[in-house]
Amino acid sequence: MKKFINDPRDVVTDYLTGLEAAHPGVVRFDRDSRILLRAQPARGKVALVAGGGSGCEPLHTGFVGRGMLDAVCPGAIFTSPVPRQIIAATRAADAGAGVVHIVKNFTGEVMNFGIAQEIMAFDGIRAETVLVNDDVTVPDDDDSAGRRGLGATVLVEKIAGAAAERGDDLARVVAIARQVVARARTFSVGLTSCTTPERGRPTYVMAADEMDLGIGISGSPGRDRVPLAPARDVARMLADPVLDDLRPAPGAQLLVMLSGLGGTPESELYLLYGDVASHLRDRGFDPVRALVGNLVTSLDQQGAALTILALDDELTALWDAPVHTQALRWGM
Amino acid sequence: MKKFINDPRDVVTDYLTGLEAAHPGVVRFDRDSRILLRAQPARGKVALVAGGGSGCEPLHTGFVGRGMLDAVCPGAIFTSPVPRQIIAATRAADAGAGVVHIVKNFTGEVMNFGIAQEIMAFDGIRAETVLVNDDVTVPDDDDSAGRRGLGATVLVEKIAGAAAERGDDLARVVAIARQVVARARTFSVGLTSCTTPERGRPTYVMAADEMDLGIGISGSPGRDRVPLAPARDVARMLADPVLDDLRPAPGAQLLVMLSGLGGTPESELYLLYGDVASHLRDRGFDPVRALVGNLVTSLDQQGAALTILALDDELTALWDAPVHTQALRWGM
Amino acid sequence: METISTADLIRCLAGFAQRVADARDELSALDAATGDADHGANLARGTIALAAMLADAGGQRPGEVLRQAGLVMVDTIGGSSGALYGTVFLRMAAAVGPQARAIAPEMLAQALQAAAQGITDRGRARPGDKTMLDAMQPAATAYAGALSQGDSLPAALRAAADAAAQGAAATAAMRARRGKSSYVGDRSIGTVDPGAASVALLFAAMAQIGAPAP
Amino acid sequence: METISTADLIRCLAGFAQRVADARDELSALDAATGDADHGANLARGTIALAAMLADAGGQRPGEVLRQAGLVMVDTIGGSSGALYGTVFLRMAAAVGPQARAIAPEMLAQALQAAAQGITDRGRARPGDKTMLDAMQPAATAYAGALSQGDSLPAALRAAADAAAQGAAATAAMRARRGKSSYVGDRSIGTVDPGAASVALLFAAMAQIGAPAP
Ligand SMILES: Nc1ncnc2c1ncn2[C@@H]1O[C@H](COP(=O)(O)OP(=O)(O)O)[C@@H](O)[C@H]1O
Ligand SMILES: Nc1ncnc2c1ncn2[C@@H]1O[C@H](COP(=O)(O)OP(=O)(O)O)[C@@H](O)[C@H]1O
Ligand SMILES: [Mg+2]
Ligand SMILES: [Mg+2]
Ligand SMILES: [Mg+2]
Ligand SMILES: [Mg+2]
Repeated sequence: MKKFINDPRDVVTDYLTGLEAAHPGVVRFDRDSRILLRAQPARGKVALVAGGGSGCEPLHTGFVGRGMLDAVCPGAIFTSPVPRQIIAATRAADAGAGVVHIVKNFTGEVMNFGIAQEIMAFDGIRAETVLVNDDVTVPDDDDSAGRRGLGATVLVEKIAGAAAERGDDLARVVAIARQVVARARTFSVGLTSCTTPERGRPTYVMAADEMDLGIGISGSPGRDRVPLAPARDVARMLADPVLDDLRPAPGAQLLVMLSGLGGTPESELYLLYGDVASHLRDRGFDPVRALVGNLVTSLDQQGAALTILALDDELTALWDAPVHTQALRWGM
Repeated sequence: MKKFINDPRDVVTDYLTGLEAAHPGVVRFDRDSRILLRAQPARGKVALVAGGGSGCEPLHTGFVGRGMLDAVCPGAIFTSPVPRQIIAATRAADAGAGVVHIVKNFTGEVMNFGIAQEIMAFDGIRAETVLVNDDVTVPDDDDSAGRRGLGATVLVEKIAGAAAERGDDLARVVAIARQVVARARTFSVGLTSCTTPERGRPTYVMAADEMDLGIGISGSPGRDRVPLAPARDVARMLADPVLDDLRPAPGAQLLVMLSGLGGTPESELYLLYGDVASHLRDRGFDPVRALVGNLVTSLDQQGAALTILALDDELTALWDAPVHTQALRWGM
Repeated sequence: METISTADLIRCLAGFAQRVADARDELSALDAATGDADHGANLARGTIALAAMLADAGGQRPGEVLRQAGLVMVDTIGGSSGALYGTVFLRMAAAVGPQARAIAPEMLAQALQAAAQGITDRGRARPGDKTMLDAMQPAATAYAGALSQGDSLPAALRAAADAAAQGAAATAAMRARRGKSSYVGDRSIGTVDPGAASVALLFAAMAQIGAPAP
Repeated sequence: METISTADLIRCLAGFAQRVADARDELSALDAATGDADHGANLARGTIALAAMLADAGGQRPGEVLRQAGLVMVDTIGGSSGALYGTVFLRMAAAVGPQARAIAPEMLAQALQAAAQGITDRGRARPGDKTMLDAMQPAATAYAGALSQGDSLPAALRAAADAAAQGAAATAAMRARRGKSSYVGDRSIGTVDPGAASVALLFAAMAQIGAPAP
């Protein structure tokens, strides 16, 4: 295993220490509670809290700051946080105007946020849950744990974050967040397995001429193993399931996020984005906003995830609103 | 080889096509000349032109835009551009206030920029050359091609770019750029070899418990192959040669750039940054600005490069000045 | 042995912790086949904390030990198994109650059934979904069945352990419908569910408390 | 054969292009040992363009063919070798001049020496620095020496080719002091310099034009 780490048990804490050291004006790391907060807590606005297994950085820790999240509770690698962290993050973020929990639809994350909310209910603290489930890999029936929350999480955090920042009330922030969920879908392809610090070797083995369709985060294998294909074909394999499920109106304006999984260089992502954008245009859509980079990752896995959001004017304006976090920054 | 590409011969063009598609408001790709320009050409300011082998993205293509570069001429993978491209980029960038060529001290880059300048001299076009040579791997004597231009290139492009943007004249922009070169040093460590699209397999083989000290860009092997070490030790191995060569004043304010080589996830870079920052503090320096991410890369290579710039007030102000490129953006 | 004392319970939980430590890599390897390769590490994080907690638990009643075990699991594991193992122990604690000085055999039958129900409540798992439940439910049922046949407590615990082991083994043939394995569809068929495997370790540790000391 | 005609030159350059195409992976593999693994790809980009250019070159004088060859190399290769091979051909073109209808043996001696000098001028390489020069200079010297001994043009070209091949082979023992290989210090010792190897191919192709057609 070739990683810049010290003790595998300390990777999350060591990462957060470095993040705070690099961006002291943006984030503060509360080591005792293992939560990450804005360096300057916001006042009087709806608070946004998220958290999930670590190893998916910059999700969520890279999105703490003005215009996005207020607090994040990162779990162990690929393991959702424990209720104690969720409670600490919620308490720290609460600025008196209500708290939104942005929860990715993974069994562990849903259950731990659920337990935390049950515990907090004793103290009269309430948080609204926005469940993100944008992965089109899984049919939306009861034969699985349900659609995973993937790339749409970033869009929810950014757009709901902008709504909260401009002063929208709790109900409105929640409604906007749910609208993003309703209008966004994701599909992913993996080229390699990731290597967790704990195990020190790839989680699974894949031949040199194979790729996995329908992976998620946390380095689980995908639903279908298929032959490796040129970028042009991968672009179609990613875009078609998303479009066919989302069914945007003809000519719809789209926000297109193409995220690497951590080990794919940005230059390859941009190359792939070019093929995605041209395929979207061929299918009659208008990709008016693009976000390309390693945004929702699985450690060092190679691969890419395509998330598409059908925009409207309000969502576009909230997307364009200023943001200042480690991983997303514009307008300030 | 697992990459998002189509034909290996088209990777550079396909990447630039995608970059333009994702950021039409920032860059324009002139396909015929294979140069990348600002979407809105600047007027009446000193123009900054750079170019080198491709495969090091976001260097330089990700740094085209307001506050940084005006034009970039990207060569084939790891191959400096040809004079024809350099000339096209120079002509396109020239806004009447003079042109600066930012040249990394690689034999090919120096020679091709040199030939381009000889040719342009016939037409009365002159460009000032700023040679970047920050790599402390190589002794600064005549027994090698001289110190390579590495991470300091980003700092030169940002800081000289800000000087040009605020209206400094050619001599002043060049002087500031040279000051950055004089005050910056880089040292790098590689964990793996990269794989070029052309060859389709790793350039060299390295054991699982080895790392390479003193690598550059373009995937050449390093100067010393040593045992893999924990991040804490790697931080020292990177920082000490840089500090010992740069010799900043005690207590000096430093800009610290920790760049991944393309295949290293950002979370590992932040972890390593934490150890670098604490070592710098232990040695009595003050890391007041940090830039962490994959900035000067070698395709999918895993590893990191540490660049340190000894700041002064003017350099800090120019660093903080607004910038809007694909890869660096703040203040706008 | 006719009831389970605090000392028995502590020995049982310590034995579970030991078994998890030994099987850690194996459990993660099972998880690697269809999930995210962390079940061993997750559970070990919990059982290491559990073992530390047990050091001070000697003076408490069994229900309190179970409650604290549940809280430790919830507080240290995270992921699905943190919530689910936490629920298992908290539900058992509730069934045993704070007052009991020892766990009677019938009380344990109720506690095990409550634990299985807890998994269903929390995770909406049904039998056959390839989860912890597929070891837990057969174990609870076998235990209750053995008791009603007049078996001794140690014999009933052995029956439970056997049923848990068989239940875990049977998950290999199942297609996952809950948890991370459910995302890979038919590719989930062929390996044992890691959570079911770890539940089998829990029942093996319980059976050990009824066995003569080695 | 007493001089080199345009047709001879075209055959020579086409032969060089063919040899580069054949050795492409080998040249890149040499570069992989100490450099960036692209010398074969770089040079092939140039010689493919060169071959295309030669198709229309039949009506030109040798100096012009060499000049165009240099421009094609400069325009298509990039990297160190683009500038250096470009310089090699442009300097030879200058030595031959635009007027000559054929290249006389002594003229070629001057052209080869000018080419070697061009490498030194552009790249500040000295003999023994493990570069193209370590094949080019021995070849130029051997060629001139053979002529002054009274050897025929074909014999002198063979001598040059042998010297280039030996010069290239000798670079294996050298420590690089120019180009990318120079960064790896002592680790550059042990493999042949890719640029020197490709120069040996150029001289092999030149020797071929003096040989009887196969
Ligand atoms: N909804 C559920 N109901 C019951 N058991 C579940 C459910 N989801 C997951 N599990 C159990 O949890 C185990 C995985 O635990 P673990 O790997 O520690 O957590 P995670 O899945 O969050 O990585 C599975 O093998 C399965 O037995
Ligand atoms: N300064 C120099 N002088 C002479 N030859 C050089 C010099 N630098 C590089 N070379 C030659 O160029 C060859 C490398 O060419 P190539 O790999 O195509 O370019 P690059 O080094 O830019 O990747 C080396 O093997 C060496 O022979
Ligand atoms: Mg997990
Ligand atoms: Mg090169
Ligand atoms: Mg798991
Ligand atoms: Mg090379």
